[in-house]
Amino acid sequence: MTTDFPPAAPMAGGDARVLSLLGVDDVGEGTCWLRFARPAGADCDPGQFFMISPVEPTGGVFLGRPFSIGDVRDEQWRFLVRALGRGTRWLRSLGSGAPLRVVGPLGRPFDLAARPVHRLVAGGVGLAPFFHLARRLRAERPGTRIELWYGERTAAAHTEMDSDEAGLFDVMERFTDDGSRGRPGTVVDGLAGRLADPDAAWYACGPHPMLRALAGAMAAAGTEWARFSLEERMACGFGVCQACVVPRADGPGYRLLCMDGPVVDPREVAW
Amino acid sequence: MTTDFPPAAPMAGGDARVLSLLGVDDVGEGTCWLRFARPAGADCDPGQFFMISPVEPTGGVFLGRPFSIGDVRDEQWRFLVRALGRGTRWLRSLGSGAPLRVVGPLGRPFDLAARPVHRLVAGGVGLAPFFHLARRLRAERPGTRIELWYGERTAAAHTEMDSDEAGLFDVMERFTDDGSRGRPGTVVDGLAGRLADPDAAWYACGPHPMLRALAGAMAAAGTEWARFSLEERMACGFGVCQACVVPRADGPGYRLLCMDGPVVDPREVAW
Amino acid sequence: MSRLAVRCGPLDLVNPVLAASGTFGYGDSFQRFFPLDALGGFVTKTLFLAPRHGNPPPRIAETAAGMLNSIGLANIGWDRFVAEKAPAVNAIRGTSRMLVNIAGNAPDEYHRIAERVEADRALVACDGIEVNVSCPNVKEGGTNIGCHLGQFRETVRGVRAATTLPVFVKLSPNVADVVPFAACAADEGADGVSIINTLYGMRIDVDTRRPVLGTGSGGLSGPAILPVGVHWTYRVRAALPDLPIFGIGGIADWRDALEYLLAGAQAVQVGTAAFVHPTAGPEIVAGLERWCAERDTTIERVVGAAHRAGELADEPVWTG
Amino acid sequence: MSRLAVRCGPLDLVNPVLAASGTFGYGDSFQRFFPLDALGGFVTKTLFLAPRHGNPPPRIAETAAGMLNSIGLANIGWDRFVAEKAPAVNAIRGTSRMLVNIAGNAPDEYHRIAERVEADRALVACDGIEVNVSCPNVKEGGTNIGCHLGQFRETVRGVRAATTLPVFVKLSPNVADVVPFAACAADEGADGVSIINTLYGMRIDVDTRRPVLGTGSGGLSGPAILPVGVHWTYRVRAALPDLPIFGIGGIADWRDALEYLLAGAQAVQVGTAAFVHPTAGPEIVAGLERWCAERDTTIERVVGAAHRAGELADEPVWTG
Ligand SMILES: Cc1cc2nc3c(=O)[nH]c(=O)nc-3n(C[C@H](O)[C@H](O)[C@H](O)COP(=O)(O)OP(=O)(O)OC[C@H]3O[C@@H](n4cnc5c(N)ncnc54)[C@H](O)[C@@H]3O)c2cc1C
Ligand SMILES: Cc1cc2nc3c(=O)[nH]c(=O)nc-3n(C[C@H](O)[C@H](O)[C@H](O)COP(=O)(O)OP(=O)(O)OC[C@H]3O[C@@H](n4cnc5c(N)ncnc54)[C@H](O)[C@@H]3O)c2cc1C
Ligand SMILES: Cc1cc2nc3c(=O)[nH]c(=O)nc-3n(C[C@H](O)[C@H](O)[C@H](O)COP(=O)(O)O)c2cc1C
Ligand SMILES: Cc1cc2nc3c(=O)[nH]c(=O)nc-3n(C[C@H](O)[C@H](O)[C@H](O)COP(=O)(O)O)c2cc1C
Ligand code: FES
Ligand code: FES
Repeated sequence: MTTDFPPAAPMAGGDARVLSLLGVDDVGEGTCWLRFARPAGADCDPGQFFMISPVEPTGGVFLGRPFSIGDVRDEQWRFLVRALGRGTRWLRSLGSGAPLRVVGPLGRPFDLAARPVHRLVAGGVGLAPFFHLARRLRAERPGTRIELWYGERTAAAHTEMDSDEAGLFDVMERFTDDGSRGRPGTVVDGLAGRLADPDAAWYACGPHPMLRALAGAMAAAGTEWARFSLEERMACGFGVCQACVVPRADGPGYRLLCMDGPVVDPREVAW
Repeated sequence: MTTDFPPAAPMAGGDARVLSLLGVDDVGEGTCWLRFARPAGADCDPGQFFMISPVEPTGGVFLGRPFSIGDVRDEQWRFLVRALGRGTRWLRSLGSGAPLRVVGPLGRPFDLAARPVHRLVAGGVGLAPFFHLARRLRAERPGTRIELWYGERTAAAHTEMDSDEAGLFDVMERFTDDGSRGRPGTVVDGLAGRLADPDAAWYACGPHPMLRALAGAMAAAGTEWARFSLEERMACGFGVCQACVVPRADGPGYRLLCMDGPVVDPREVAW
Repeated sequence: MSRLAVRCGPLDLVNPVLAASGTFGYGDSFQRFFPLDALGGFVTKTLFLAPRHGNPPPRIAETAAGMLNSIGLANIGWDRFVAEKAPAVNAIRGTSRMLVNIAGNAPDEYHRIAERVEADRALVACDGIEVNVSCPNVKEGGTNIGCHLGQFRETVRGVRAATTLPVFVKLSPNVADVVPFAACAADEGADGVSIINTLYGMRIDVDTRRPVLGTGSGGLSGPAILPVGVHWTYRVRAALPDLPIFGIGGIADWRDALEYLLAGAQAVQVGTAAFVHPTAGPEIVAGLERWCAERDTTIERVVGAAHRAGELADEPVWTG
Repeated sequence: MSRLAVRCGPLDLVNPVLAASGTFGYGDSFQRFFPLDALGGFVTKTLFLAPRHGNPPPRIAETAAGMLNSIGLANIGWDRFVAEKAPAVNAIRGTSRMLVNIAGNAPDEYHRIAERVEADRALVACDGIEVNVSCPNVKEGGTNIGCHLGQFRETVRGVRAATTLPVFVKLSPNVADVVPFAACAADEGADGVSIINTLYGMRIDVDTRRPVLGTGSGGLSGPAILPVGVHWTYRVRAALPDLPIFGIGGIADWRDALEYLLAGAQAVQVGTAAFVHPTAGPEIVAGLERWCAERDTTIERVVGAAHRAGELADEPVWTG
């Protein structure tokens, strides 16, 4: 890698862009919003994701990191990022103006159920896609009820929302494993008994163990309509590297999460 | 390389430090001053150098770059850096606050001649070490005349000096290859006829072809007292990697420029 | 862009930049980023006769300026490629050359798929075959065919016999010396070689205390390996000046590509870089065009130039 | 720091971090940065019987997260080492172990310098020998001894016969499989192996159109090669669980070191990282100490842990 500094602007590349950060806003323990100006004419749907990487390998960060579109607001693309490892810590450490490669939108978005109640179930930073999803539901499913069921390990980890964000949800149930904020226990526990509700459509995003548990509970309860946003390691995000495989429910083999997902019907996956 | 961001502060490491940039000031085509606060109690002599590198490999820049101490002023260490390749372009692109590894002072400094006239001969960014050298000469060789003979390719490349810097030199002769500023031709041409001057001590720094030509002219003229600051690729800067070799005048083999130099008597080197 | 036009053995390319196997799908995945004919050509994901599911995840790990992969040559198999991919790709590829990359579980499987490629030429408008020999020989206890000269020769010979299409053999760097493998490929009538495939590597997750990849080890690629690919390209060019070479490994910008061309490659393939930077290939083409124009030269004239001022490949390498 | 104390074959080390050969001089160069006994030990620059001037410059080139070197094993020779370096180093090394790294132009030269090391034990308080086999055999047309099993065996056998000091053999990654070389070293009575030395590599200057290094090719080191070293460390540990290993290659921080320990190395050596970050070694020691303390564990318990939950080295490697 011997590109000049500052990096040469990329040629017209469809969905491959170099964008400079507008800002990084902390909103809870290790979690922040990464904000970019929305490129003219560029759109994306709730549940789609972007690959974000340094313009050149930097401090051991080379590959893109996949992030769901978190919110589209004030003509900005916003990504809710939790700093866990090398790359996310690095992203959180950046200042406004920093150039980043932003490739996308990628993947299959949430489809919107024609049901009166939309239950958005978030574990940890799995909260990310639900702001953009809630806005879209408000616009395309007027008069329906949008509920956010949101769990974190502990109070400090809860993402703080401004009034606009909080106002997207008709109901907001917060949970913490340690009971330090909202109801004690996991979101999945909290939902026990409700999963058969014929009026409800379910949208879930969170750590794999939580989604596995929820998928099991839903199978048992016979839940009809559910969509989960899953995670797997990705090198490209657009179907060429074959990294992002999840075992398929029908027979052997895998699905490519970046193409057949990240949003899937939990019944498509062998958990 | 998987160090956390921001990088952990290094343990007490003698001359190995992580310093944050105070500022980068452009002073002519592609040339800038890199400024750092002088670490408490740290000193360095004219002609010594430092290895400056990113805290982690960044955009293809991994190894340290050697830079002479340019000036010590206002409690700052200042390095005059010309952006030529990957690393120097990267350094010039940095903003104040950027953390950098700064290892040094390293190498053998200029010794100060006991002569009435000190002629400092600079080609291009070879000008760098002469500000600190001139200050030292003023302090330790009061009453002597300090002349700067400074050549560049063209006018735009000339480093602009503030009054304090310009005031360090009793005489300043500027040259340009294309005659666009000062006298036309190279410094070495301009010095023709003067090299035998028994009152003068010579200090030279610049590109290898210039120094080779000057060494040749000095040998012919029988110049008695001269010191050159040379360049060679360096990985460590303190004598362990064996990269920085220059052929020795006495017999076969090499000298390590980072230990036996960078300041040498031109007669020590096989040109 | 005739400054960039170059012949790589029997292939004439509008420019010397191709997309590498396994990083470009089957040719129909980059439409959203640029038109196919922005590149001189592309190499398909390795195809076996039968489809392969590949290895259990995780299949990738990040490394300093590189990555590991243990995809396991997951592919849709020859028949589905012919039925589902070839028609569309034939239609959109324009001037860009398509190489079909093939492999098998043992030399005879290579021969059989090569026969199919030959037989299906009317259906798949491919310009040549690239043979991925970096595969364990399942019938021989998993010795890597690309690291074993005997099995390598047998594999190349059979492929050569099976088709009149241009055949390029993609060499593994996981050997003591790549040159004998290149020489063997040439002996067996290959039209050229591709240098290099991935290096063996492993990362370990210090939290789980297990290898990151589901299979333990994988293949190292990306900028980290560029000097290894340039080294072997230079050595093979020095030993076999007339053997066409695709230079591969760590190419991320036009300067990287130029290093391979100067070392003796007629053209290059870009792989990993396109994951993080999908338009890397076309940007390299633009950079080479600019560089050639500024110097009023052509790629043809630049190929192998690093050898001209005196050969440095005859000497043993003293490092340390 | 007894959490960090570890045995590497016959050597007991106060901590598992050593300085690698060629990156630490003769032991007297890092005083300005930290006291010698901050490290578990160090390995000297490779010593030949007679001094060597080394290769013409340029001797280094930068690569992505790494570097190339073609130093050419420049060294002061055994006699000057004994006379000028050993006395000072004996005095300052404290608890840190000193390994003398040796080489020659052919197997018999290795044997002769090993005899000298044995004979001069009273003058040089070294704790063992590391044999750098990655050298061209000048008497055999420059074949690299470390890449040729026959010459490798001859070299190790003679060194083993010449001394009762602990003998570690430093293996080259420029082979199809490192394991047979490790097994050969063990057969011949070596006390352990060091994995890995540098990979072959080249950079070309696109402006001069020539290789950057004066000799053309050199050895690749630094973070770029870490996964290669971890892979071979893991493979050798799996095949030869009782053979002590120094893990080397690309280690820049404590996590990198831990990967090698988990893969099966009893201790690690830090090289290139110390050029840009002279205190890397002591910082790694501090990081490992912290990590062990937080988990109330010891290095001894961590070594090889990546193998425990099931061996992943029996399978052939499917990349791509
Ligand atoms: C479709 C999708 C959408 C996502 N949306 C968000 C989001 O909106 N906000 C958010 O904070 N996180 C999101 N994630 C998870 C996020 O990608 C990981 O947390 C991130 O990649 C971790 O990188 P790291 O450098 O911190 O960890 P490291 O361990 O340093 O990463 C090493 C490698 O592993 C990969 N990796 C590690 N953990 C994960 C993971 N959980 N999923 C995928 N790859 C991983 C990295 O991408 C990188 O390639 C999403 C993941 C996917 C697949
Ligand atoms: C003792 C010493 C003092 C120096 N003082 C100054 C100074 O005060 N101001 C200044 O602008 N420059 C100075 N230089 C030159 C400066 O080190 C190089 O310009 C710089 O290393 C080039 O790095 P790059 O990334 O721009 O070039 P690249 O070509 O990207 O560098 C690639 C590698 O080659 C090395 N390299 C390239 N050119 C040189 C060179 N001329 N000398 C040594 N190594 C080189 C780099 O350090 C790096 O390791 C000095 C050099 C030495 C040896
Ligand atoms: C400049 C340089 C000189 C080296 N000299 C030697 C040497 O003399 N003997 C040796 O066995 N290894 C030598 N090595 C190899 C290192 O000891 C080490 O095996 C290799 O660099 C990989 O480790 P690293 O990535 O931490 O540097 C040298 C490496 C470098 C970079
Ligand atoms: C994820 C991935 C998948 C690959 N799949 C294949 C493959 O199917 N067949 C093949 O011959 N090479 C395959 N390769 C190797 C590349 O074609 C290329 O030789 C190698 O990655 C070095 O080039 P690079 O550094 O530009 O990626 C793959 C590489 C990667 C990273
Ligand atoms: S991430 Fe590359 S195929 Fe899905
Ligand atoms: S720069 Fe390493 S020895 Fe001089």
